[in-house]
Amino acid sequence: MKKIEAIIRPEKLEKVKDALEGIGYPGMTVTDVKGQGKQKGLTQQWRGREYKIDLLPKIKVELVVTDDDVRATLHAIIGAAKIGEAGDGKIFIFPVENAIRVRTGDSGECAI
Amino acid sequence: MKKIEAIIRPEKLEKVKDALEGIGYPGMTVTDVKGQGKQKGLTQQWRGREYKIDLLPKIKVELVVTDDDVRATLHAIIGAAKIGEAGDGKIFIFPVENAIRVRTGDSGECAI
Amino acid sequence: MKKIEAIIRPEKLEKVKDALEGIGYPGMTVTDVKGQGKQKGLTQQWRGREYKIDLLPKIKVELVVTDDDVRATLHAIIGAAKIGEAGDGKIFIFPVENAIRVRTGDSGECAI
Amino acid sequence: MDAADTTWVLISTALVFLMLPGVAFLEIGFLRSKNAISVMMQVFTILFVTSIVFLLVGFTLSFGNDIGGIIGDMNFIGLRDIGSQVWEGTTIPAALFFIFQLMFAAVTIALVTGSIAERMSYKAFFLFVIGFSFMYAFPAHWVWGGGWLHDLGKVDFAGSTVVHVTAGAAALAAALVLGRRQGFGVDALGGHSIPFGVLGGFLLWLGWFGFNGGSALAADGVAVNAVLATNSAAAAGALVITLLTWFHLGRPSIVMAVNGSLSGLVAVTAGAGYVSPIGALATGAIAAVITFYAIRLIKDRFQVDDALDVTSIHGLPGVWGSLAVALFADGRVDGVTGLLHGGGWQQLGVQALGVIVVCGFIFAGTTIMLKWIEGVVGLRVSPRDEISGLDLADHRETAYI
Amino acid sequence: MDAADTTWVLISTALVFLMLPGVAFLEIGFLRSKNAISVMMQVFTILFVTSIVFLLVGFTLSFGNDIGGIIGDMNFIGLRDIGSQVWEGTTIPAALFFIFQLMFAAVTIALVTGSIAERMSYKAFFLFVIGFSFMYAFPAHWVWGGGWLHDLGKVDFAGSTVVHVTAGAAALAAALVLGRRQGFGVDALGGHSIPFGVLGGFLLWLGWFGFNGGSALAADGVAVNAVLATNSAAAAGALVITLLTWFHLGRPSIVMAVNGSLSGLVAVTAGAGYVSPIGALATGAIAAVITFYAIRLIKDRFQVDDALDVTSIHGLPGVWGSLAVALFADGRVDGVTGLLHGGGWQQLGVQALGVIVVCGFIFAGTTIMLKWIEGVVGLRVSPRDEISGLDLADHRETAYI
Amino acid sequence: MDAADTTWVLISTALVFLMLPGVAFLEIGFLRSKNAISVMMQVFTILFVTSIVFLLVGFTLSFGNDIGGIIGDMNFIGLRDIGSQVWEGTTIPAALFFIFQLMFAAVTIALVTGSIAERMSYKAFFLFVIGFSFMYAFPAHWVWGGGWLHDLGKVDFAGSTVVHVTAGAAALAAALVLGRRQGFGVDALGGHSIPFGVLGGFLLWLGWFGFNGGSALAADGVAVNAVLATNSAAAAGALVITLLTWFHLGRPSIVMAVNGSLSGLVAVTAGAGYVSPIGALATGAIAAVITFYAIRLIKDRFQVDDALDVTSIHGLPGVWGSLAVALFADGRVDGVTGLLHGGGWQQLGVQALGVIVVCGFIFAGTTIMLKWIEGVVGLRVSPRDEISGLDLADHRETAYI
Ligand SMILES: Nc1ncnc2c1ncn2[C@@H]1O[C@H](COP(=O)(O)OP(=O)(O)O)[C@@H](O)[C@H]1O
Ligand SMILES: Nc1ncnc2c1ncn2[C@@H]1O[C@H](COP(=O)(O)OP(=O)(O)O)[C@@H](O)[C@H]1O
Ligand SMILES: Nc1ncnc2c1ncn2[C@@H]1O[C@H](COP(=O)(O)OP(=O)(O)O)[C@@H](O)[C@H]1O
Repeated sequence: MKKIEAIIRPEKLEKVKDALEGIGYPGMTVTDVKGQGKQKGLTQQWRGREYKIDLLPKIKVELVVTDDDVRATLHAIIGAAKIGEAGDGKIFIFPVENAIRVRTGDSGECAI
Repeated sequence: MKKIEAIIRPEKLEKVKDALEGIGYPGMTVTDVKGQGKQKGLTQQWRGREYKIDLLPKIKVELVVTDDDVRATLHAIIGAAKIGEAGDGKIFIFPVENAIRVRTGDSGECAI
Repeated sequence: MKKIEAIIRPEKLEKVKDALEGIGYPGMTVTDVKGQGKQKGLTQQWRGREYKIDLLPKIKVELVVTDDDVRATLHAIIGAAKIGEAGDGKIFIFPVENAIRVRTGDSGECAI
Repeated sequence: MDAADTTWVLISTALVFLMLPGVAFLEIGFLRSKNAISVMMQVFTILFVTSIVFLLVGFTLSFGNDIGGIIGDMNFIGLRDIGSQVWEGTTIPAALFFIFQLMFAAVTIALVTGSIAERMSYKAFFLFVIGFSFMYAFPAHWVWGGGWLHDLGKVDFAGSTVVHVTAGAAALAAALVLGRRQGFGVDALGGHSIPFGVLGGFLLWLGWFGFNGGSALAADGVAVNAVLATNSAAAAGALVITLLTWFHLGRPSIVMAVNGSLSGLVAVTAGAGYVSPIGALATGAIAAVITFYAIRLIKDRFQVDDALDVTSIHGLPGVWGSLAVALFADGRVDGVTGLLHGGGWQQLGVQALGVIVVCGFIFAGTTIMLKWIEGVVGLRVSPRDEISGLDLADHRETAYI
Repeated sequence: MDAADTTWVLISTALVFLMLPGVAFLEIGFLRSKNAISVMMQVFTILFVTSIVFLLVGFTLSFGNDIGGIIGDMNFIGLRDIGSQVWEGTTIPAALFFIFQLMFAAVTIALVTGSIAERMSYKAFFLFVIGFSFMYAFPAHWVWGGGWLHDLGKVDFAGSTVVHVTAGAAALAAALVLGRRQGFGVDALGGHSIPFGVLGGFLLWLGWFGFNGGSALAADGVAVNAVLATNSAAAAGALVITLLTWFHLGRPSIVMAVNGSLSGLVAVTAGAGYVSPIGALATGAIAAVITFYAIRLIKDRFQVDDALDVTSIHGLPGVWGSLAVALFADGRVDGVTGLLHGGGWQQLGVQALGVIVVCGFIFAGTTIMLKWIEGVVGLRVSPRDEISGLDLADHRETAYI
Repeated sequence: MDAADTTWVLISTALVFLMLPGVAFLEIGFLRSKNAISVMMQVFTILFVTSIVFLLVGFTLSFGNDIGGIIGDMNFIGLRDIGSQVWEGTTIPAALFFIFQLMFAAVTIALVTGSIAERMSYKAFFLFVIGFSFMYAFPAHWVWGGGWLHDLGKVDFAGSTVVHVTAGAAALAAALVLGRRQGFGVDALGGHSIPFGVLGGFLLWLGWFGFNGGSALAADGVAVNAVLATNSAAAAGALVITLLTWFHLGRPSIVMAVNGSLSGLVAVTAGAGYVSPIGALATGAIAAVITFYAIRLIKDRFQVDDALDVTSIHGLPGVWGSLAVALFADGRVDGVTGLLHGGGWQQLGVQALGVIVVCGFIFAGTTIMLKWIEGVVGLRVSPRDEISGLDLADHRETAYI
């Protein structure tokens, strides 16, 4: 099992969700985060002066999938989240040692 | 060391926290997240029409424990978080390479 | 590649961010979290009675770096986040299997 | 008809109207976000249901021709023939007297929502509002509509008894019948937006200028005296409770300061037109002491889950205020003179009698009504719905995204 | 000059002023947080631009000496010579009549923002406000300034036609010219803070007491009648839409309850001074039915993205109210008598004519003006800016941190 | 006693009261959430402390019999004997004059909180409020209570000098004595809820109708003129600062628009009753220019941490407004005639003298008082507490959950 952690643009969440559901992975956990990187920050104003915001709103989508499903998942996410400009986001893949479904106590791949 | 990441129902946080403290693991980090999976979404209304909410409020509890403590921790969380219906949540276990306590610079198991 | 996950005091975010940018790691993802541990909780009042808050506001900074960069990163974070009292926070290091840049589809170290 | 008096009562009506959002925001701010829609909908429902019920029958029950000292007749049903008359004993149109009184009825019921919040189903609540609109007509008639308490000489300038003892007694009865919220006594069940609560507090203080000042039904010295007394008592209540909180809990609290101001406002309501500013300060100060300790007693000792302490903030200060007028009135209006200014014990007795009877009547009436509603549609949402919040369960809406 | 009447209209002005934050908070609450600054800035801009434009020329266009029934002359340009006069036909200073009317102009434009929200650029909006300040002078003059509709006998107590049909027609035209927001019909595009929306709703209901009550321009029985009718219609609207929502969607909704109250308020505006409380209840109840189904029709069937349903909540109830006065007026004021009280069809015809002409004029005028603005500075922000929100794009500010 | 005048001043009092939540919400919205409780508690404390202190001694110091042009005597201590009298030179009850003036005292102190926010301990603040209640009596007496400035012929319709120069001078002194907040000049230290700030802005604009309009102390043409001038100056201020912001920063800003409206309101306060609408527009427009550049000068150049720019928004426009009345007054009231309407330089001299003396007195008095408080209980919370926020440190409450 792997955990796929995708940092995406907030406005792309709906599309990413649809893409993942489309290929049969409805299970996911979503977090509001802020991020910075290559994308340049925002200029804002406050009481007559300008200042810079580096950390921009992003959304983190986490889903745990079997090893076999990693490819398809990545494909779906990239397809839905990309607009081709700095700030599109990253996907990280982590090893998972085990998963447990609280309701049943099942563990391993059948828990996800 | 392992990281235990539990996605639970928001209303169970208090009980899970108590259970973990009860067995001696007060250290944890908690995040407000939203999740979807087997649990069916909510119907809401807006200006006279219905629409569906898939992503439901959940809470993510993260704690890093030694390998030996994993079992006890899982047990405590499951015991406190389960009501036996879809949406009870998942627990994921990840490998941790190292942990460092910022205050002291200690690393390894003594840092957690 | 490793993921560095640092739980820090909210008021230290600016300094940590500056320290990381200073050594050339502008890419990071930041989440508002709550945490408990050795630091003792807060006493608050509500309608004439006192009660305790265990979970304190913290900030989680996540960044994925190459194996070679781990040391420098840790050093920078600890330097910026430490005040020497309980509650300074933890840093956890996790293995990363892969990273992908959504914009380009690049994967591996060149994606971060 | 006097145009200036009419203007003053019109604007007082608007100020009392402001007490409804005042109550709504005080409550949602000091309750959990998952029930914010529910509470706002309760207050809004009170506004629109009472506006209709009081128009159709409530007003005539309260202020129609007296039937045996108990209730009014159907003389003004649907405000029939009220159109262009001047209301007897005043210089304002009867229709204006109606709107002003309507706002009092609405505020009274709205206060009760602070006790029943976060667990009563909307269906049950809807029936409760209709029923309570009728029940309110009794104390209103007894004291203000020419009923038996009025005949005995009971004074209640703007309703420490009619409004606040009524609300407090109903709140206590409802808290007992409904039972405690899940988590009561364990979690703080604290508010989610103190600024909204404080906004409500400011609106209530402001609205009370119309509540008490407008009760003079004329733009005269009595109205001015009432506004001055109102402000003074609120200030004294807030100051005293702030000091008590500072002393007992180590830090002054905005939530308690707002509660203290409300306590002072409630208490001075009976005597606003009759007392000096100094009398008002004393009334408010003592009210705050009562409120501070009553909250602890009722919630901690008696374990009654009166969510926003309506009994302690409205009921008991209402009782105190109803008696206080018989101490501090200095004879400036209608010859009402309190003990401290040479008046007799007689007035105090009548005031006490009024409080006891209204209290008992409302407590019993509310209990019976709620038991009946429980039988018909149930009172509480399911425990699961209580956990996810009444907003989702009863309205399928969420307060914030 | 009468001091009491002056006081009443002064305070009515203050109440109508409250409708501006009312609109602002209703809207930001019921829209997405990323456009909250934008909407507040739109309403605030209306306040400060209209205050100046109406002072300089808008007022004299509306209320200057009549030119051919169409528009006023430049008699009062910059409020020249208006200083110490009493306004003709009233007992209040001309300067006060001006401020009161200014607030009406501002509210009318503010209502339109509910339709165009979340996509129009501030630059375009700024031009639109100036243009609309002029356009508003036409219906205002025709009905209230001694123009041709007034001469035909059209009645419109406080502006179901002049304010709400105008706002509704402009809202519809603007929604059509601007086009739909991204996500329309797919996402809910729901509000981010229902409490702010409800706060706005309470302020609007309250402000309407001044809007309708103050339109009597005197503190008399007509003013009182108007306030009573206003409250009754609002209550009926809220009740009826609550029941409809409960029936059709399974749960009562605070958002719809607020919309229903607004619908009732809009409809009773034409007849507030002329109808009995019972007539007001009927007016409000029917308005709410219209609003409930109109929202579905316009958004679902016609796919018009009138963001906050200004057409359904102001426009159509405004039409209904303009006609309803010709049904329910009972002759209590100025001899205006509706069909149900023995009046003739004549009045209904005049009312309908007024509605049709105002509707057509404003719809066409708004369309042309927006097309012109589109040519000059463009109308909408870029699609990317629409996604990140107008607050960032047009103001470089964010509503919350 | 005149009932209409009484009604108008009563309602003006209510409107001025609204300025307190106005200040509170303006401030919490434009400051950080961790200090929201603290700021609300400061404003609420001002309300309840001033209500008592001004009643007991502040009023008689301000308006008691003049002692040497400097201060009032103890004639009205505790409002003794004020009960049923009409206030001399007016047609309203003395008790009403008291409440109205009380609100002015409270607002003046409340304005200062914008400067000292986010660092002063509640203990120190509490002492400061009591002290300042006394200090305020001096300028109030000099200008309005028959003191030496009044005798010199200084005019200040509703307090550009007495209220706003006082508040501004105190704000500057306090900012200097307290020192800067941590992060000043580095972080934006921006607001956390612009909607709350804008709500405050609307309430202040509205409240100012009572502030200036009520200062006529009668429901007459002067009151109407004052309301009209108030609205016009606010609009001009908002428009001008919006254009300046647009020009200098590339985008118009709601925060600055609100600040601009306040600047205009402050400036027109001295002349509201004396100037034409056009004079008011000019007064407001120039005030906004002053405010825009003063904010930059004081914060960026002088590095003074006047958190919400009280010096730039109240102090300097207060100075300008106090002088502007000597330019724009057109003789419509009391023969006050400005330079542009043929008046002499004499008036301008007196106005300037008043500003300078009040400024100096308050600046010195505030500095000394704060130094003394620093010695007794300390002024600032600890640096750690400042970081975690005053809400937790001083009140053990949090604004939101
Ligand atoms: N090294 C990193 N570690 C963790 N998160 C990162 C890292 N680099 C970028 N991110 C996250 O990905 C988001 C997008 O990255 P950015 O570099 O701006 O764009 P792109 O990936 O298109 O080049 C950032 O806002 C941040 O949340
Ligand atoms: N594959 C997954 N990856 C990550 N999180 C998941 C996954 N599946 C479920 N979750 C999280 O667990 C929560 C509960 O899952 P759900 O399937 O609804 O119930 P249950 O685990 O009881 O069958 C979800 O809301 C989501 O936050
Ligand atoms: N075992 C753990 N697993 C995950 N997070 C932890 C753990 N222990 C502590 N934390 C996080 O680190 C924060 C600081 O830890 P704490 O023990 O209070 O201070 P310190 O690390 O200085 O001893 C906590 O608030 C929590 O968010």
